[in-house]
Amino acid sequence: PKSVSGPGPDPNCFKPWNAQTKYMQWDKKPGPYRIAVVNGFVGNTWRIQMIQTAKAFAEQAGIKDKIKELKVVSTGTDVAAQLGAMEDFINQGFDAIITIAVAPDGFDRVIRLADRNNVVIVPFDNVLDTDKVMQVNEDQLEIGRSSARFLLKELGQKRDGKILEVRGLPGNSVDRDRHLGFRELMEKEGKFQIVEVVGNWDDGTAQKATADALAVHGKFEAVFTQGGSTGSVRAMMDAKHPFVPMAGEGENGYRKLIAKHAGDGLKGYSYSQSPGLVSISMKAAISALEGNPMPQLISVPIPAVDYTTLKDNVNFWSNLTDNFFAANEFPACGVNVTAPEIMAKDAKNTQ
Amino acid sequence: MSKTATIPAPQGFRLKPDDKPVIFAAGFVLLILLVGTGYTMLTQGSAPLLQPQYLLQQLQVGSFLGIVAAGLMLVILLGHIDLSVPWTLTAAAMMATAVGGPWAIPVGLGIGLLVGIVNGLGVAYLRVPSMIFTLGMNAVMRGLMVAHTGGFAPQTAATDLMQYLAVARIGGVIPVALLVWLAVSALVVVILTRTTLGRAIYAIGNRERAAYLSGIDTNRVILIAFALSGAAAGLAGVLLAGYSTKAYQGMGDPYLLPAIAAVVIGGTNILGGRGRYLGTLVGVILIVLLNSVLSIMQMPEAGRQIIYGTVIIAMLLVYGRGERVTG
Amino acid sequence: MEPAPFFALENVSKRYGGVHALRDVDFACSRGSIHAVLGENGAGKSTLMKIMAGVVQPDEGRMTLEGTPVMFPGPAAANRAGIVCIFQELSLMPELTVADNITLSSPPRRFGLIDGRAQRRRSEELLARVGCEDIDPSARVADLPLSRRQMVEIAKALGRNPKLLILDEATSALTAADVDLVYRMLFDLKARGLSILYISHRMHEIEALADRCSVFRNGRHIETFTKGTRSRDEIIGLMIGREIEGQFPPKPERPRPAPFIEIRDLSWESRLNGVTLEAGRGEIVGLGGLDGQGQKELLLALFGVLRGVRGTVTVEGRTMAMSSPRAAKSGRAHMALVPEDRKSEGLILSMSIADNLAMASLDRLARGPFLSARRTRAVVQEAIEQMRIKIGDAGDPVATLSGGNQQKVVIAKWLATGPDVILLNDPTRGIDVGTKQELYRLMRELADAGACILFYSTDYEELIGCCDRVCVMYDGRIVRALEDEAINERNLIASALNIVGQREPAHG
Amino acid sequence: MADVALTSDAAEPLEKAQRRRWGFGARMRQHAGILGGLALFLALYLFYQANHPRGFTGQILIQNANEAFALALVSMAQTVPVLMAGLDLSVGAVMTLVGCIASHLVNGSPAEIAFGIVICIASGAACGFANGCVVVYGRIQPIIATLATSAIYMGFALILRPTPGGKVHEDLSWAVTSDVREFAATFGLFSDGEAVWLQPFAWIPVPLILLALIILLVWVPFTRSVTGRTVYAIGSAEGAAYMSGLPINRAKLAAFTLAGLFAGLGGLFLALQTSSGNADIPQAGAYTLNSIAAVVIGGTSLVGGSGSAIGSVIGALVLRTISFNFRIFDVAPLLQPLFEGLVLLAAVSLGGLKLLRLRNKLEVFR
Ligand SMILES: Nc1ncnc2c1ncn2[C@@H]1O[C@H](COP(=O)(O)OP(=O)(O)OP(=O)(O)O)[C@@H](O)[C@H]1O
Ligand SMILES: Nc1ncnc2c1ncn2[C@@H]1O[C@H](COP(=O)(O)OP(=O)(O)OP(=O)(O)O)[C@@H](O)[C@H]1O
Ligand SMILES: [Mg+2]
Ligand SMILES: [Mg+2]
Repeated sequence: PKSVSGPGPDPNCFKPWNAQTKYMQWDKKPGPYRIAVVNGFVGNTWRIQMIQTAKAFAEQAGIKDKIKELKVVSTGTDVAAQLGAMEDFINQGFDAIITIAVAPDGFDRVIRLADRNNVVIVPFDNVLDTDKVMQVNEDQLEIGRSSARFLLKELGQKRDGKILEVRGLPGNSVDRDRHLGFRELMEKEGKFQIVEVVGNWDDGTAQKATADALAVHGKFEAVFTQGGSTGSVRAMMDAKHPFVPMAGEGENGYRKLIAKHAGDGLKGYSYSQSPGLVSISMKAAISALEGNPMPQLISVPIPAVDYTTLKDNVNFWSNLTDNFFAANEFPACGVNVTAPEIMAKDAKNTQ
Repeated sequence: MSKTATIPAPQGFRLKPDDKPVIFAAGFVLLILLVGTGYTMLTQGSAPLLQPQYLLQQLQVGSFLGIVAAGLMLVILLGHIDLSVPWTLTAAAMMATAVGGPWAIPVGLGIGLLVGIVNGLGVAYLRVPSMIFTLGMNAVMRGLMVAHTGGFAPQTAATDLMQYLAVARIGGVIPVALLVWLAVSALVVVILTRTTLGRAIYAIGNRERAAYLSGIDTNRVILIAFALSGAAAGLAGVLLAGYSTKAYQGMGDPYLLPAIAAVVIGGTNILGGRGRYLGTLVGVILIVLLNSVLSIMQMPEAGRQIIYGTVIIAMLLVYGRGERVTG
Repeated sequence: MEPAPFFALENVSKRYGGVHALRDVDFACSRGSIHAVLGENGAGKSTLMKIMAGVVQPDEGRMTLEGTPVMFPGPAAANRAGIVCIFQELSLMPELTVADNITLSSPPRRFGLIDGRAQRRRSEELLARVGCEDIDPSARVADLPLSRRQMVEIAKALGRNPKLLILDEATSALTAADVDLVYRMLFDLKARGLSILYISHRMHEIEALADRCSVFRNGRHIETFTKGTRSRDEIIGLMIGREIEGQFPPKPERPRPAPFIEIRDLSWESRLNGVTLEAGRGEIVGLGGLDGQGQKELLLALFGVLRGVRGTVTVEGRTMAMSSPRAAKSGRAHMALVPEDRKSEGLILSMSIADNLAMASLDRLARGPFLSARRTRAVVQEAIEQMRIKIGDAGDPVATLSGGNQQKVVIAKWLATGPDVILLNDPTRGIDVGTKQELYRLMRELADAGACILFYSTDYEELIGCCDRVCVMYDGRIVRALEDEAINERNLIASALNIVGQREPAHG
Repeated sequence: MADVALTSDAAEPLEKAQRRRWGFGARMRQHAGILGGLALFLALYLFYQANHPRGFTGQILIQNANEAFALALVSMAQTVPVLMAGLDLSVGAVMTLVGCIASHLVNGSPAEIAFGIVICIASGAACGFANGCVVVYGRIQPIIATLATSAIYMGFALILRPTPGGKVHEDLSWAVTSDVREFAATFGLFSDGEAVWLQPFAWIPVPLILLALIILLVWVPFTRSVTGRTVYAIGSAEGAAYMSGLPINRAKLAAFTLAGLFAGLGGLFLALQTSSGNADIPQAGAYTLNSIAAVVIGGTSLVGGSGSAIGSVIGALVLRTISFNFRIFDVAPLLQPLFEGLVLLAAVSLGGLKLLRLRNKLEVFR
């Protein structure tokens, strides 16, 4: 791709990360296109929802006729396998490859090959430490900051006491960025004692970790749980810990709990790293293949709600299961597959 | 438990060698508590770790691991291993919640039992190394659950009974989960020390060929042991779902290695034939407390890993050493 | 007359925990002679050998090799000094090929790497030296019968061109024919000035081979004498410290009983080719012949261990399925099998004596799924008394018993099941005279009590001594059945080699 | 006189017995495992190639070789302890640790790179040696000892790479993950790989050549050495091996060290391939478990004594090829894990078929 200057099409969907973000342009290709989604780890709800979304979005009117073939594979947590799969799809002559990188580095070779064959690679969610490809993500630092901002607001004048931070998967860049963003504000704003435990973005682990922290530290003024937020709340309820302001992920279960207990003090904030990102990535890929100049780093608006803005059957579903991620659609991008549409399907239309 | 002639003593000593693991592990548990307390003393100036509610809470959380380990021990005593625990547990939990209602728990246990039986068939009758067959089963169960969630959007809310078993406390003090764990433990102890099945398990673990020629139906014994292990994993899954009020993908992943470690630290020979349940019990408590204290001390992942490894090696150096080969 | 000692031990002692394996032993052996070491099970023979071979280190005492003091930290050191031991528990690697085993410790090499062809050549010539050209060097040892393995073991030992060769019951499973090969090899080695130590519980072997004999009794060196200066009974007296009268119990004079178990042309793979034989209650039927002629397979087939067995077995006229040991044990012909290798098949060495004794009768000792501690204790007590097993505590690992007593445990565990048909696979291997005599007596008692015994042995003396009938097997079939007077050494060997009867087996 | 008759006749029927057993068929049976694995691999792989739009071309070969290399080496590593009837659960961790080291050291001037590579290989071997020491001197069961050490190695890896990253020399990275021509071109060897004599081999992927070299220069000599032979002997009967005066401890240490070395080489390649290091615990675990599967599919017996690292390489290739096929055929994405599991289960269960041939049930127990 050649480096060009913006602006690109549809700026409120393909929003450049910041002013410095440069633009890339690929040679125009005639559609319809063959697109591959190379997923890494499968076997948690988020990934499953993501895969379902990808397939649903490919069927959506206005997209359907632009996609000749959509292939989705999951390579497991093995970078070699993921690289192999991507290279394979390049060799098979696919036009675009959407991927959640198993690791933020090591794709140089694949990127070289992709450029040679004029294939568009779009990493999202777990993005790469490179500016050689077009990437799609939410601003993880900002997620951390916004959580901090919310908690500070809810804490009113209070600027001391203990804060519980339940972190995600150790060593993962998303975990790192959210943490840094959060600390940046909290440490600037007040002299809190921030207690840090590891929750692996997993309900059970988060629940245990929270329980331990509560057992030892007794009382917290506020809680920030990167993922597995439902677990953290459960732990507080089990320990009869009073409800306190809390920031967390977008699991439906968490939002249900907020809606239920906001009155009792669970003043909750719920951002969402949405599985719907895959749709935007696909859309961006198509747009790039159509020869439009695209921002190298596309910043997707963070779909966040708090206890004041929660609405049943709109941004959470009290009658559906806890596990899926409530924010799935991005109207600004014409991505209209809602979570229930995805997660309340039955067998036949998943094939 | 006391008169366990089944547990061989290399050099004519009697109960001593198999008491050692229990004693040392118990000692180490105290050490962990002291270290943890030292830390809290320095940081908060209080000693919450020594208070009953903390310990009871740990036992409650530990009971899930404990139940898994109890089942796994039966298999390890045979000289086999069950790597399918993680997704057996998950599958049991997910199917239980998917069915819901009064059938939730029976279905959960049933799934565990079923997977266990398949494992048993593969290991005993096809003679595929358990290491591998259960690994494959684990992959299959994961595949099934992925397809299940993706395909059927199953209900994932735990029933009230499941939640009661996992989190309720009798008189607000004794966790029900702990009682379930104790019940399972009692069962395993009886099986190992008082039944022909137990005797056969030890025999097979020591020398299957001789057991077979003594007219023991070794295949059947292996099948039963794996079935029990599966059922235990299933029960743990049901409880765990109750604990976090829902079943979800991958909930079983954090249970395999700790369970193996607990069994081995408890003095059970990984090659089978030797080991007593009390050791496993203490081993579980050790692992659970170690985890909790490390998490409380906000130990970074790297440190955790290194400490785990070192603890296992240290414990085994104290009492887990094999005989020197001399013919 | 007395040749100068080659290897000498002076007041050597060895204790295992409480047990005095050896007490203050002086022992010497000299070049160009075959020196027999005799003694009961647990007398200390193997320990002595293990010390000489560097496997165990003595607690006290000195060893001198050709006058210079030596001490061996391990077997490797002893080997380097030219001392090679064939251990009672064979030291072969079952998964490796014969060639690999024979040249294991010092294989022929080219450019530092093992030279497969040379290795094969070397093993072939070594096998030839022990007269076993028939063994394919590239066969896996696991696939050879025990007797062949012992020959391989001997070839392996020769391969290290020893100055002192120790055979610790190395011939316990060999048949007359193989033993004869070994004899000639040993005489040949003696002629070349080697010093040879020979341990065996078989008197006639000692008499045929030894120049000098040393007798051990519970850890002490009792006496050393030149062969021929002591009668057999004197020697046995020295060994077990008491006189034993007539080794074999008298055979009853009675008409042949009605058949209890009838075997009709039993065939399996190519190892059993239509075995037909019947035995009645109260009979001891011997299975003779060279080792590896299908005797073991016959016993295993009856016990339900083999798949795809053709032919019928009827018990009291009812056909019985040979599906599994469990079935054989609990079926109408309550069968019991005392297997070939007590250490890997008969016992669970690391479990307690009590557990081993109860092992075969678990379901009879159980109420529902639960074991009755009381019944178990009773059965164990009875077994120990009936067999006169010498033990400290029934809770000790059975590994702490000497082989003789271990063998008694194996038999006792089966007697506890009250069997009607008892299959014995070479039960006296490596058992001392005293114990053997007890076993013979026991067998006869069981027979008289109505059991029906099939008794395979590689030692024709005992076939002659205690069998009512002997069926000699050759190439998977019974070529000759010998009765009372006809049971003698000549007939046994002749029919074993199938010299009489059809020369060539019918099938290809 | 009678003796003569006796011996000659004694030998006769036995000879027949031997012949019956030790024909060509028996030799084949000794290698049945590895042959089965090979057949399975060829079937799966040819199927994949035949159905690939660019089947049987250099790129596909390179891409597959790159993908398989690390797993192949880790599987070779796993083989050595397995031959001794022990498992090494730390191979994945050692691979990861060495990868992280490489991501720090394998960069800069040729000298620095060479130094870095040496350090990587050395530290892989050192990890293996440490395992060996715990097993030999600590007398702890290999499977548990390595379960523990793997945690420790992962800890070190996390210290070296708290978050993924690092850099390795780009040209080197490109060269070892391409074919011979590219390799030569990158380093300006053999007139940039255009030398006539080179053309016949120009298409061969570098990883395959490296693999072949490792097998020929390390594995084959090892099996033909006394130490290597001792490793087999230990797996077959440890006590007997000791009685035969074999150097047990030395062999065990050597075996684990060799395992560490192979795993380290795998890690080094992974670092080159991804030009970074990543202390990824799940990935390490996945490699370890896959290596065990590969060893078994490759026909090595988990009870020790028989098998070969070459078989394990084939086993690794089988595992990889299974997932290759998902890229060709339209399998519902959410059913892929299920199929993968089923195929794996089927592949390892193939061994169970030999039971049907088994005539003596006792042969089951060994
Ligand atoms: N490894 C050991 N541990 C404990 N005691 C032992 C050990 N080896 C030998 N002993 C003791 O030493 C005594 C002598 O054993 P040894 O093997 O020398 O007997 P033996 O003469 O070889 O008997 P056999 O005729 O059965 O071979 C045994 O009775 C036993 O009590
Ligand atoms: N672990 C042990 N503890 C105590 N004693 C032992 C042990 N292992 C062996 N022994 C003793 O060593 C002696 C020899 O043991 P071994 O197993 O060699 O018997 P054996 O020589 O096979 O008997 P036989 O010669 O009759 O076959 C036995 O008398 C036994 O008491
Ligand atoms: Mg002996
Ligand atoms: Mg002995």
